[in-house]
Amino acid sequence: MENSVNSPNKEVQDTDVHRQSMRINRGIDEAYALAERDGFALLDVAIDERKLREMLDNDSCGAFVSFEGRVRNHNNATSVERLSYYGYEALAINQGRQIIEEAKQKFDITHAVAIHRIGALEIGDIAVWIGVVSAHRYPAFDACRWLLDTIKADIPVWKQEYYGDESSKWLRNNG
Amino acid sequence: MENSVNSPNKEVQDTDVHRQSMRINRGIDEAYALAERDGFALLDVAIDERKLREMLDNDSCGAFVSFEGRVRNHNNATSVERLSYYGYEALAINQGRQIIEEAKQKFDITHAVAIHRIGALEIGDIAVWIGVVSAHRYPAFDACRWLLDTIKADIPVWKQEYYGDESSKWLRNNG
Amino acid sequence: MNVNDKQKTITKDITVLYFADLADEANCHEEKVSISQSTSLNELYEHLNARHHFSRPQSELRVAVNDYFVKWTEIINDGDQVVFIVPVAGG
Amino acid sequence: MNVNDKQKTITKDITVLYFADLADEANCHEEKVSISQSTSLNELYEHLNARHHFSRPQSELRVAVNDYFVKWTEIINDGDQVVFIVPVAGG
Repeated sequence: MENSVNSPNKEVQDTDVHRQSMRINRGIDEAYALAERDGFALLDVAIDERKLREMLDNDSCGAFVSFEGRVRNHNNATSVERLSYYGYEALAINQGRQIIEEAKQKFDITHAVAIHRIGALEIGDIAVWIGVVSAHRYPAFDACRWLLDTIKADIPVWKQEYYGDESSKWLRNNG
Repeated sequence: MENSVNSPNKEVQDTDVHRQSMRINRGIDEAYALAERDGFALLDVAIDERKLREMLDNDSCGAFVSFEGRVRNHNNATSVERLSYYGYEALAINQGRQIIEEAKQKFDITHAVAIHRIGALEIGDIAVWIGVVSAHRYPAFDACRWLLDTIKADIPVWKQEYYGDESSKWLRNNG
Repeated sequence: MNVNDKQKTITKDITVLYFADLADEANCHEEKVSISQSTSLNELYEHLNARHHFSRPQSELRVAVNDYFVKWTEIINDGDQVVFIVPVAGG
Repeated sequence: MNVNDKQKTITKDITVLYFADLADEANCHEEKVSISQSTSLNELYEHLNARHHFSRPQSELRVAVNDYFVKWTEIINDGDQVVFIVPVAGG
């Protein structure tokens, strides 16, 4: 992927053509309301895990499994300073709704909620949050893992890593 | 398991012989310090999830998977009012420490913490909390699930369900 | 029949959005494109590829119309919003 | 050699803790037991079973000595704390 390494100058230009993909078109409250209704939303500010957990409170559920994808300080051997996520919000919302529905059909779960954050993230920030509740434990694990894999494969979000010298690189998912 | 159903009168007596198994012998802070040091502790008050998450903050980790076992309002078709967990704390601590060590050897994870609560729990309360962090996502899922299965199989904690008529029953794990 | 009506009968006006690598290569996020009635999604990509010299062949891409993934055989309608989707990398 | 010394040479004083079903059946959480030098863990369980009429055979139990799981073949020492563990049910 040599040709995907951008020079510092190129980055300024990139920021411009990607600016609209770093923000969501709805308000924060609207995004959470969407997550509550459809089980999926994009967000362009820090993810409030407590709000999402509240959506999953259910007295009939004995199992709650959650996944948080956090920005790592390295990718393979390279030190990472920060990361930007870019999203195609309208498609992501439509696709996310379908993925949550499919998870509920495939697995014996009660409910699932997932949020992907876009914009500039720092090391340790949560990029993606997935929570699943079910009566018994295995379906919650299976569904959470499947949701993560499917979100990584099908939700139109892309990321660029920035390094110490302000160079950057488009990333491919490598787990 | 007909013979494990206790009459209301029997329950009063039970409470007596089990009283020492419903409390931990150390203070709450001590229990959290133990969880931080060894990765495992018993607790006899509500589990503070935030304290446990803080133990797992690590900039090199891209994946955080957690499991919460919550008290359900039913078991199979029977409505449950509340649940009591009884623990053999000293053995649980020793066994828990070994299980966390084994998880770190078996899976490519950075750290794991688990807490089991004992005492009287209400519907919705968290009975067990497990959190795992790793650089990549699959080992965190695998380790969290393995830890749950192993805790359920090997940690000396027992539970009794109470029903509307104050009768109770010792439970076997059924997932 | 005025000139505008005549135009409508022979072309479709669509919007194309670009994300990630494609936005860098097209050097824009969005462009308006007029295509002939019979243009397929494959042909649209080849047309835009000739203009922007994308680094990816169509075989590596998916395509979305009006905010849903569609097959490459989907018919383009006037006013559609078309997006070519390079492999995603969220999570 | 006084009476106490003589006692020590022929018996071991241990503590047995009971949890769950076994505590119900023994109707106590803890008891002190004196056993002969040669008593094995199996024999200890059979001895206590004769007294308390436990509903579980030894084959369903595990055993812990001094807060660690041990094999049934482990030797009991004077002052040990022994616990028979019925199938656990946490989580």
